Formats: sequence, C-alpha cells, structure tokens
Amino acid sequence: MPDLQAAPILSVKNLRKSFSGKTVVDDVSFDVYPGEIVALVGENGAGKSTTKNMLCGLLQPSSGEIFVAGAPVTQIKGLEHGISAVHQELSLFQSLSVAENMCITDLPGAKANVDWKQADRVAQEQLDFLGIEIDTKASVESLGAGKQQVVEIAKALLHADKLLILDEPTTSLTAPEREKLFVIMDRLREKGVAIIFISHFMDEVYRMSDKFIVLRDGKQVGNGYLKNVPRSKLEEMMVGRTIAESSIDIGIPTDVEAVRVQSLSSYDFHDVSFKVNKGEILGIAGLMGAGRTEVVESLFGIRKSEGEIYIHGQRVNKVSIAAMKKLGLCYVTEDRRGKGLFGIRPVKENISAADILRFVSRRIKGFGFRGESVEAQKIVKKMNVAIPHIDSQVNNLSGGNQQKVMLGRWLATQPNICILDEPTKGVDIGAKFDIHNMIAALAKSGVAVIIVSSDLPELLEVSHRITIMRTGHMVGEFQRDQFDSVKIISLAASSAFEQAH
Amino acid sequence: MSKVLGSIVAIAMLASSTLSFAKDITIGLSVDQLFESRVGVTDAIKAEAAKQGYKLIEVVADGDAQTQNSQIQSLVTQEVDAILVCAVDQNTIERALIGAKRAGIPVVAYDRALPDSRAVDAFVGPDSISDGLAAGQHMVDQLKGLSGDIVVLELLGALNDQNGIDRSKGFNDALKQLPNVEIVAMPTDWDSARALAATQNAFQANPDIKAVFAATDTQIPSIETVLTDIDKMKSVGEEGHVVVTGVNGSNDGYEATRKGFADGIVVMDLALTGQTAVHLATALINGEKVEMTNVIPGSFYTSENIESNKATIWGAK
Amino acid sequence: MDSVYKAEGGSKAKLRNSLGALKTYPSVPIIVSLIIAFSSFSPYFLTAGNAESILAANSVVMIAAIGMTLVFLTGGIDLSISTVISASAVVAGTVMASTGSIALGSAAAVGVGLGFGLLNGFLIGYCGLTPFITTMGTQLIARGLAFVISQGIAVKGTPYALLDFGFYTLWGIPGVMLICIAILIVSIVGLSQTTWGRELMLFGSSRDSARYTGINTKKIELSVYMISGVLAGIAGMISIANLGNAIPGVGDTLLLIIIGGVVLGGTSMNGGEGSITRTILGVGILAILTNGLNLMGIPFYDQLIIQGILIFVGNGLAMKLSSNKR
Amino acid sequence: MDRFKQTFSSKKWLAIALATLALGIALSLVSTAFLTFSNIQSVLVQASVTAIMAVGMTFIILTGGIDISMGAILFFTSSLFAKIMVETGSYSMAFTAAIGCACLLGAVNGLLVVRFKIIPLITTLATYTMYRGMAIHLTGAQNIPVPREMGFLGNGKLMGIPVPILLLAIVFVLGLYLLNKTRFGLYVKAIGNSEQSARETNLPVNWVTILVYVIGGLTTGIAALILLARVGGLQSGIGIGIEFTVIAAVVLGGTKLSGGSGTIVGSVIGAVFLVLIDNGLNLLNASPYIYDIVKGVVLLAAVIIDKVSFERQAKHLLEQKALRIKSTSGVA
Repeated sequence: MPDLQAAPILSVKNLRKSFSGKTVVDDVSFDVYPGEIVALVGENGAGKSTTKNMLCGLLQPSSGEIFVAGAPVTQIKGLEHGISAVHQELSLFQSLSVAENMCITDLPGAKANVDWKQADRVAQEQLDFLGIEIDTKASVESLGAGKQQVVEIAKALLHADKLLILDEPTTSLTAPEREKLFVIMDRLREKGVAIIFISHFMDEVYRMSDKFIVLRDGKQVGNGYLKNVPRSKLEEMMVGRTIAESSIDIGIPTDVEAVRVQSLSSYDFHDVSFKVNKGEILGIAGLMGAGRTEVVESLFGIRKSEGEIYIHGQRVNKVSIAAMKKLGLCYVTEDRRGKGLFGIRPVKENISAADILRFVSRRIKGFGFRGESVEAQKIVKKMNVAIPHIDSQVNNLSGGNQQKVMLGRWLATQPNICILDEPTKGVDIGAKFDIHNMIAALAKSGVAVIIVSSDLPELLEVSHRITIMRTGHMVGEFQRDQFDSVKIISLAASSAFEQAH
Repeated sequence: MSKVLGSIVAIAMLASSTLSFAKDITIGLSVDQLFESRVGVTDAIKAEAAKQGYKLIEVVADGDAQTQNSQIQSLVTQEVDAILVCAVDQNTIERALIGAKRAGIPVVAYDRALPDSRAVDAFVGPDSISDGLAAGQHMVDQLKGLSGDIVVLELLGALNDQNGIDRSKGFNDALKQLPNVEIVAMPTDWDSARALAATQNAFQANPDIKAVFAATDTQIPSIETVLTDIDKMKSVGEEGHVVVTGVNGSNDGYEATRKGFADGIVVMDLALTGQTAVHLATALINGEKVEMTNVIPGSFYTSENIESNKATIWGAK
Repeated sequence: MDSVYKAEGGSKAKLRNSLGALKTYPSVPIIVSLIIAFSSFSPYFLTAGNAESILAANSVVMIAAIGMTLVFLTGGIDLSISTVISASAVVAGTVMASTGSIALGSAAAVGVGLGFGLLNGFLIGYCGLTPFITTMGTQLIARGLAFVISQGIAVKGTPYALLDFGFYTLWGIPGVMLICIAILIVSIVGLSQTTWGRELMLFGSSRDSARYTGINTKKIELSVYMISGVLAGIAGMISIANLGNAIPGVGDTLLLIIIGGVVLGGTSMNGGEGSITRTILGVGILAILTNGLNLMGIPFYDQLIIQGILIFVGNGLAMKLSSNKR
Repeated sequence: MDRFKQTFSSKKWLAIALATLALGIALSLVSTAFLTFSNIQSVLVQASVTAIMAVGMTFIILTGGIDISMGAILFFTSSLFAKIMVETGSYSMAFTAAIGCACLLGAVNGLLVVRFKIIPLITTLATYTMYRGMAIHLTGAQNIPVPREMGFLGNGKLMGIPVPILLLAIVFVLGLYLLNKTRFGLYVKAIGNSEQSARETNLPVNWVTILVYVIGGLTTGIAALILLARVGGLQSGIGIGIEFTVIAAVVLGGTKLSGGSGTIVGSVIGAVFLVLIDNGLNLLNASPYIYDIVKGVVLLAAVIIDKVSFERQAKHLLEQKALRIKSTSGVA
C-alpha cells in the first residue's frame, strides 16, 4: 500500500511542453509516492504520450519543476533515477531470446565472456518475481503478444525499480493474461514500486489505481483519489461534455441501403454485421486493437474474410480491392505514411494514384498524362491543400495537408461508399474542421460514409449512428439522438475482465 | 600520365636516332588477359617493337569479349598500321576483326589461333599439337612397362581455347600407342583452383591414377597438393611415383621438374613468338606476302636436363 | 512546368529550373567534364569513328541496364540478367546455326529471356521470395544452361546477314544502337507516359501504399522481371551481331557494369526514385570513361580503381541530391 | 511433435544438416569410395576455404549487410602475400601484411557503410572493383609462385589433421565464441533485428558494423592463404566470384539475408553441402556445366521451402488469435 510517510518518488509542478511555439501539455502537477498506482487518463490527443515521454526522460520539459526523491532535476534520466517506461509499441529484438532481450543493456560477466547462466538467472528471477512462466531461452518472436508485453515489463523493471510507466499495457492481452498483469502490478505495489498506469479501460483504472490524473486538450483538468470520484464523473472530466454539440449540418440519411455486411469473420474479428444507407454516416468506435481497422479493410478487400457483403443490395462474390473500387468504394487508411502515401513521389501523382485515367486527357488511348497537373491542381484547390508546388514531394507536407491529399485522391474517384479510417489522426484543428465539413458534404450528396475513429468527440459530431467494437465483436449501437459519450466509452472500454463478472 | 609522356619521349628519341625514312609506324596490341605466359609474349612484342622504332598502343580486355571488341574498334579508330591480337576466346571478336580488315589494317593473331576467322592475315603461336604430343610421348615412355588398365588424368585447358584443344589432341594421339589406357579428362578453364578441385575429385573416384597431364604447368603445384593430401607424393624414380607432365614453361613447371616431382615439361618459346609477331606485322604493312600459319614448337625438358637449360626457359626464376 | 513557375518568372525561376535539372541529372556535369578532359588528351576521342565504336560497344549493356533500372525502380534486383544474356545468345546461336533463320533465332533469344523473366517474376511477385537470392539461383541456372548447350564453346554459324547488320550504320549510328535507341524510347515512354509506368513508380516508392490504392502489385512485379528477362534476351541477340558469334560467357562479366551504370546514373536501389534517362547517362559515363582511359593508355586495372571510386561517389552524390529535392 | 517443430524452427541449421546427411547417405550408396575417412577429410579440406569465409560472411549478413568484395579481398591479399614473399622472403612479414591488409580492406568497407549510409551492396560493389584493380596493379597480373614450404598451410598435417581443417575448426570455434559468448555477438544479432531499436537502446551500432566487416576481411585473409598454399602460387584473378558461393552457403545454412537470425554452424554446413554437390556430380560423372544448374535449383528450392514453413507458422499464430476472439463473447 502507498507509503505516504516517505517522500514522493516523483513530484512535478507546472510541467509544460511546447513544440515550435505550440503548447501540447500545460500546467501538469502531481506527486507519486512509493507503492502507488496513478492512472493517467484522457482521450486521444489529450497529451498523455507527451507527458509520459517527459516523465521517462525521452523529452525535456519546456518549463516546470521536477523533483526526483525530493531532489530537483531539469530532466529525468531513466536509468539513473530508477524510472522506466513500457511503451505501446514494443521495442524487443524479435529473434533474440527472452534473457538476451532483458539483459542486453547490462550483460553480466566480462565483455568478452558474457555469463549467460547469470543472465538467465537474472531474467528468470525477475520473471519468477512477476509470477510468469516463460522460458528465458525462447526467442521473443515465438511468444504471444501477452508474454512479449510481460517480457517488456520485466526488462523495464530490471533497470528501473522505483517508478514504472505502463502505456496501454492491456490492449493486446487476453483476459487471463490481463489478470496476470494485474497480479504483477499488485506485487510491484507491495514492493514499493510506484506505477503510472495509462489506460483507456475505465474498469481497469478503477480496479487497479489509487489516484488519477485527467488530461484534456493538454491541460490537467483533475487529479485526486479515485475512491472519491464516481466513474461517470471521471468520464465527464475526460470528455468535457456529455452530449454532442454539433456545429456541422450532416444532413438526413436516405433509407436506400448502400452497403450491408452480414456475419463477417476473420482472424481478427468475429461475426460482424452492419449496414449503412446512402447519405448516412456510420461511426465505428472502439479502442485500439478492437478489430475496427481489420473490419473495414476486409470490407474493402484488402484482407481475407468470410461472410457476406452486399453493395447496393447486390451480393459481392469475389471481394477484391479492384472489385470494390469498381463498385464505388474507397478506403482512406489510418496509416498515412506506411500504407497511404507515396512519400518520395510528387503531390500530383499521389492525387491521381487511385484512378489515373480520370486525370488525363489522352489523345492516344493508354498514353500520356496531359492535363494531370491541371486536374490535380483543381483537387488541391478544392481540398484547400497548402503546398508549394504540385510537383513537391509529399513527404515535405504537414500532416494535415498529407491527409487532405489522401482524401483528395479517393474523392477524385467519385465514390458512393466512403470508408475513412482515423481521418483526422495527427492533423491540426484547422484541417480537422475542413475534413469534417468535407465528410458532411459527402453525406449530403448521397454518399454512404463509414468512419473509424478513436476520437470520440469527432464521431459524436459527424456521425448519424455510432456502432461500438470491442475485441473483435460489435457490442452496441447508438442513434444520433441517443448519443452518450460516457455510455459509449464505457461500452468500448469494458474489458473481458468485466464481462466475466 | 608520366607513363604516357615517358613512352612518347622514348619513341621520339628512337625515331630520331634510327635513320627512318618512312612515317612513324603505330602498332595496336590487343591482349585478352594478363597472366604469366601472356605477359611473357607481350613483353617480347614490346621489346621487338621498340627495337624497330614502332609506337605501340596496348589494350587489355580483362577476359571480356565485349571489351576486347570495343578496344579493337578503338584501335581502328586510332588508325594504327597493324593490329596484333590475342583473342579472349576463339570466334569472339570476329566482328571487330572484320572491321579492321575493312579499314585496311592487317591483323596478326598471336598465341591463340583463330582458325575460323575471315579476317586474320597471319598467325604465330605455339605448335600446340606437337607440344601435347611431346608431353604425351614422354608419359608413354614412362608407362610402357605397366600391365593392366592404366588410368590417366588429363587436366584440360579451356574448351574454347584452340591451344587447349590442340594440346589435348596431341596428347591423346600420343597415348594411343598404349592399348590399355583410360583417359579421364577434366576441364579447368586454365584456372588453378578448378584444377585443384578436379584433381581432388578425380583421385577420389579413381585412386589408382597412374599419370597426370596438365595442359598448363602452372597447375602442377595443385596436383602436388592433392598427391600430398593422399600420401602419394613420390619423386621421379621412387616406387609409386605418379607420372606428371605439362606444357608451358612457367616457374611452377620448372621448379616441379627440377625437384623431380614432375617428369618433364614442354617449354614454349615466347621470345621467338613475340619477335615473329612483330616481323609478320612489318611484312604485312609493307605489303609483302606472309605465311598464314606460323607455329613455333616448344622444347621438352626432363628433370635431368632442365636445370642446365634454365636460360631458355622463360618462366624460370 | 506550370503555373507556379510562370507566375514567378524572371531569371530567378530560370536559375531554379536549371538547378532542379542538375539535381535530377547529376551525371550531366560529370559527362561534360569527362568529354572535355578526354578530347584534350586524345585527338581520336572526339571523332565520328570513336563515337560509333562507343555506341556499338555499349548497346548490350545499355539494353540490359534498362531492364535493371525497371527492376531497381520496384526496389528489387535482377542478378540473372547477365547470364540470361549468355543463355539466350547461345540458344539463338544454336537455332540460327541449324536453321539459318535470323527470325527464328531472335524468337528463341526472346523466348529464353521471357522464360527466365517469368520464373523470376513468379517467384518474386507471386511467391514473395527475396529478389537477391531468387535471381542468384536463376543466374546459376542460366549460366549452366548456356554452357551445357554450347559445351563451353562459342557457337559458330551466324548468318552473314546478321553479321552485316553488325556493321550497318545510319547517319553514323550503328544499327545495333538503333535497336537500343528504339528500346530506350519505348521504355522511356512506357515508364513516364503509361498507367503501367506510373503504377510501377508508385509501387517502388511504397509497396503497401500501392496495394492499398488498388494497384495490382503482383502483376507489376511479374511484368518488371519479365521485361528485364526479355531485354536480356534481346541483348543476347545483339551480342551475336556485335561479336559475330554466340558466346556462352558473353554476359557473365557484364553484371557489375550494368549495376554500376544504373547506380551511377542515380537510380536508387530502394525503389521509386530514378529514371531510364539517368541510366543512359550512367552507362554513358562508364562507356566514355573506359574509352577515354583506353585512349589515354591507362592500364585497365587502374581503370577499375577509378571506376570503383566513381560508382561510389556518383551514387552517393545522386542520393544526396535527390534526398534534398525541394 | 510440437516440441520437435519448435526446436526445428528455432534451429534452422538442422534443415541443412539433414539435407547434407541425406546427400551424404545417397552418395555413399552410389559410391563405395565416398564413405571413407580420406574422402570425408578431402570434402572438408575442399570446403575449408568457402566455409571459413562463410563464418565471416555470417557476421556481416546477421547485421543485415552483405559483402560482395570478399573475392576481391581474397585476390588482393594473396597478391600482397606472394609479392612480399618474393621480394623479401620473410614469412612473418608476408603473413602480417596479408592478414593486416585483409582486415584493413574489411574495415574500409565497414567505414564506408557506416559513414556514407549507402547500402552495403553498392558500397562493396564499388570496393570490389577497386580492390580488384589494386590487386592487378600490384602484381601486373603475373603468376607468382609461393615457396613450397607454404604448402604446409594447404596440405600439411598437424596431429594427423590436415591444416585447412584445423584452421577451419579454429575459425569456427572463434566464430561461435564471438557470436555466442560475447556482448559483440549479441549486438550483431540485435542490429540485424532492428538497427533503429539498437540505436535507441544505445548499442555501439557503428563500431559493431565496422567490426563485422573487419571479421569478414580477416576470415577472407585466412582463406586466401589456404587457397594460395593449395594452388601453389598466385594466379591472376584468384578468388574472384567466390563471394556468391559463400553467400549461397550462408543462405542455405538458414541465415536470413535481411539479418537478425542465423548460425555459424549452418553456414559451415552450407559450405560443406555445396562441396558435396560437386562431389556427387563428380561421382556421377556429370557434365561439369550441369553443376551450376543443380546449385541454382537447390538454392531456389531451399528458399521456397523456407518461405512455405514461415508462412505456415504465421498462419498458425493467426488461427490461434481467431480462436481467442471467437471464444470471448460479443455481448456486454
């Protein structure tokens, strides 16, 4: 249990971080005592990861005070101060063994004669302490996601024994794995290790944490002891409002069916069914790893799946990207850099990529790109993209402009069913506003829109209907007039743990 | 650069010192690849050309037919008076040679015959058939007394090289005298590493090989290595000695023969080949008729007389 | 270019334009300085005859380099190009020796190239194997094939008409180079002016993005290795016209020159960056360099050293310039 | 069964070991001469040069690099050795210079790769051309014989074991030690897994990278001396092109060309396997030109089999995930 007699392990006052003049995190102050679990919660983009990075020493704060064990420091030095973080993206070396991964930064024995037995022992002890059975000689790639997560935690604890920061540690875990993790967290607490626990899952937060810090739009909007705060209150703090206050007119959907999915299943989701009418905007809410992206990618023919897909009432027998494009579908991926844009190619080629022929007037069939620049320029203007030149490399654009280029590419195919995956991820406010307006305009023109987003206010603002996914299943649906952010969050964020009860 | 300048100065001095009434003569020398015996002939050519006061442009193709073609073309471009060529392989530079012929430039092939060429005016090189025959004859003399089937290993040169083909022909002709001989032939592409592997494998398959003929004596050390591996290294005259003969005249062959490991080698006369090549070119430039094929037979030396003839062996060091 | 530059106008824009061109084709100044240097060293360098011999001698490398460029643009590599040249030359030579028909010979050469291209393309595009190892395997197979068929000896019996074609020139341009130029034009147009070419470039710059955009990535990869095989076949046929006979090892030594030329031109091995025009310049540099150094009497081994340095420096320069591009 | 599968996938070299064993058995059925002590010794001696180089190449490929200048390093090193031997007659000087120079050329590769960040294939292509030119420059393409005593390296015996096998054993053991017992070895594999993660973890990426190329040079230098001794003298162009055989051996041995995973045992067995193919074709009296075709087919078969087994594994993991999702209920 928290030892309040001792000095706080970490104490921060008025922490602030800004990037090129833009403040991302402002006025964050809290104390962490040994053996305490502090939940750091907030919506996507609230500033959690920036705060985390300052706390584990990856970033230096722009201003504010930090005290480690009572002593002031300007920047945290992870190893030295006994603080370490387990990030969402695992950084393990896949083909190396568990022991090798855990000990790589501090190998026992001489440089030229590593004591592997000792390394195994150290790793084994650490894993034993965490109560997890993993063969220290097994290669990391042969382990499941859950065990990899544990290895990462064990590695972090090996080097930092005062404060551990866990960033969404449970998203890729199964229910039993999650239970094990919680047991581990309890053990650490008993040993006097403090934990900062970043999570979307409210039930987990309530089950595990002693204190909470809520961030919203980069500001700390609340902190204190969890037992004094009911869950609905905490969720309100995170969201900032209870009902969507839409300023955008998204029109009224028709009752003509555009797309229907019937008991779709694959490796990543099971028995998913939904439909969207023309002019309707369907939001798909859920947490990362819930299978949302996989569902829409399957709908677009990128992934293999089983089940039935109907477009305009017609069953699609051979689902492939080409077939779906032909039927008027488009899919704007969430992974802009990796799977969306052609970074080193010019803007115009990125815009015309999905339907090159539409951009050119060809004197001879099949030859030439006459008029491509002009047509692409039109799209650029229409989408309000700010670029130096139509021939500039897309890599050099800002996130918002890149997103618009990608949207422009797909809208140019004149789709009648539009799937947008995280359409405003990493985009500034202005561009976000533009994109929301564009989505509304699309719906009003009769296009069926499916939006996958982790940004709940966004879904509340632009959707006619929101359906919620959790661990590969569809678990609930709300019409616009029933929108309730707190209910939606709690539905999306209930874990398997909660279901079991 | 200094090299180029140096040779220009040297040629200018030569030209002024000899009482030459004709214009400067330039000879293009196209070499397939640089290796020991080729360098030997090339050096002889250079020496003879310098003696005659000719300017010499040398290009080396590094074993590549394409390169040699373009190099010969560039010699034609430079309007040389004659081209001396040792082709990468037979038949690989026909087009370039025809180009030279069309430009009215006489072509002398040296060292490697181009029997099918329509463009070569004269050839000078080793008498490979007689060389092979000589090496074979000595082997026959050594093996004559043996009864039963005799297995002989022949390390071929390259299958696309006239010298290799002719040496093999001569050698096989000689061995026809023995009724009970079986020849195991292994191609080596003139490559010692390949000769090494081939010999190794041959002795694995036929541990009873009685004699080895190497189309080039630079491969004799490889044979030595293999025989040592399997404990069959015996000198000439000792019980169980494997008869070894070869053609060429390199230091490898000289040393092996001198030490009594090899029974004997045929030594090519590189100096004479080089001189003849330049003389043929001179004759052709002057419009004289020359003999098409000029072969220079090598001399066979055994371990008994090789040391006393050291001076005539080009490779001996 | 268009509106933005027009609006700027004036000498500044012109300067920027020419600087841009320099960044796209960093090899141009190298070529120009090489030509100036060599022509001052050798009176024979800037002659029609020499130009002709440079052109004729490099047609095989140039045609193969076009194929390699396409492969590089997809982020792959085709090590089998060199030995497929040999294999198709030998097969074509054998066919011509027995039938006397140039048409049949050409068909055989292209057929062999196509066969190997399809094999590579299938294994890489459809089975997802690594290009390096796959083409290393087919390289060995093609070389073996060339030597098995020819028994290691140049195949004689080339029809006279083909030999004569080897000497044919039009306005001083050798016939073989004319074929090469025709292929160059087709490939430049194909790459820059067709949907296929565009999809290839996009695929090379990001294969995942291409897949997500609905580009048939397997077909693109298959087509590229297929074309590279066919071009190797044509190069094999050209080598017969060039050399007079079909030679089993004719292409084997060319691999590094082909890769060197492409890389020197500034086409990136990571894909999506580069062009056929750059390859022409890259191969051109190597050709001019070799010819000029020969005329200067620099021994070939010193030429190798210079070549190595140039490949490294040239590639580094091209990469640096293109990464800073606008 | 599962356990068997697991050891099989974690010890990839077992595949090539089994293939080698199978080929060996097949050969011994075809020829009685095969399964003799002397033949096995001879196979190992023949494999020693490529196997020693394969040990070095394994380190390089494990970091995700490649060195196609190895053949040229071999050529240059043997040229230098022979040249110094002829000019000074001093063994110690020639040995020191040759081995030192081999390491130096490797270091140049490593430095260029680290400093200019041009991909290793292109970097070593450029150095390949340069080293080769330098070697011919040095010797004027002359054949240079080496003293007969040097043959000891090629076919001498120590304690009844041929010296090349002994040297291979030493290099093999040292390689195993370096890769498995030192920090360096772990770093090598880590860099091959993810250079970025390795940098973020503060591993000495640059030093390790340079060092693997030095090891590549060193093993090439040792191989050069053995080859030189066995061939009996320097022949112009010796070793050129050998790097592709070495790469093939490493890949056949189960090392991933993209880096990160692989073993030295596998590479050495891979080299032996390639020699066995030669040996077998020899025994079958096959045309020497078929060798390339057989090797090409074997190489392709090996990568295809590897790919298929990898995909099976990946599918297995996905199916497990699907089962997990199916088992959780969809109702709140």
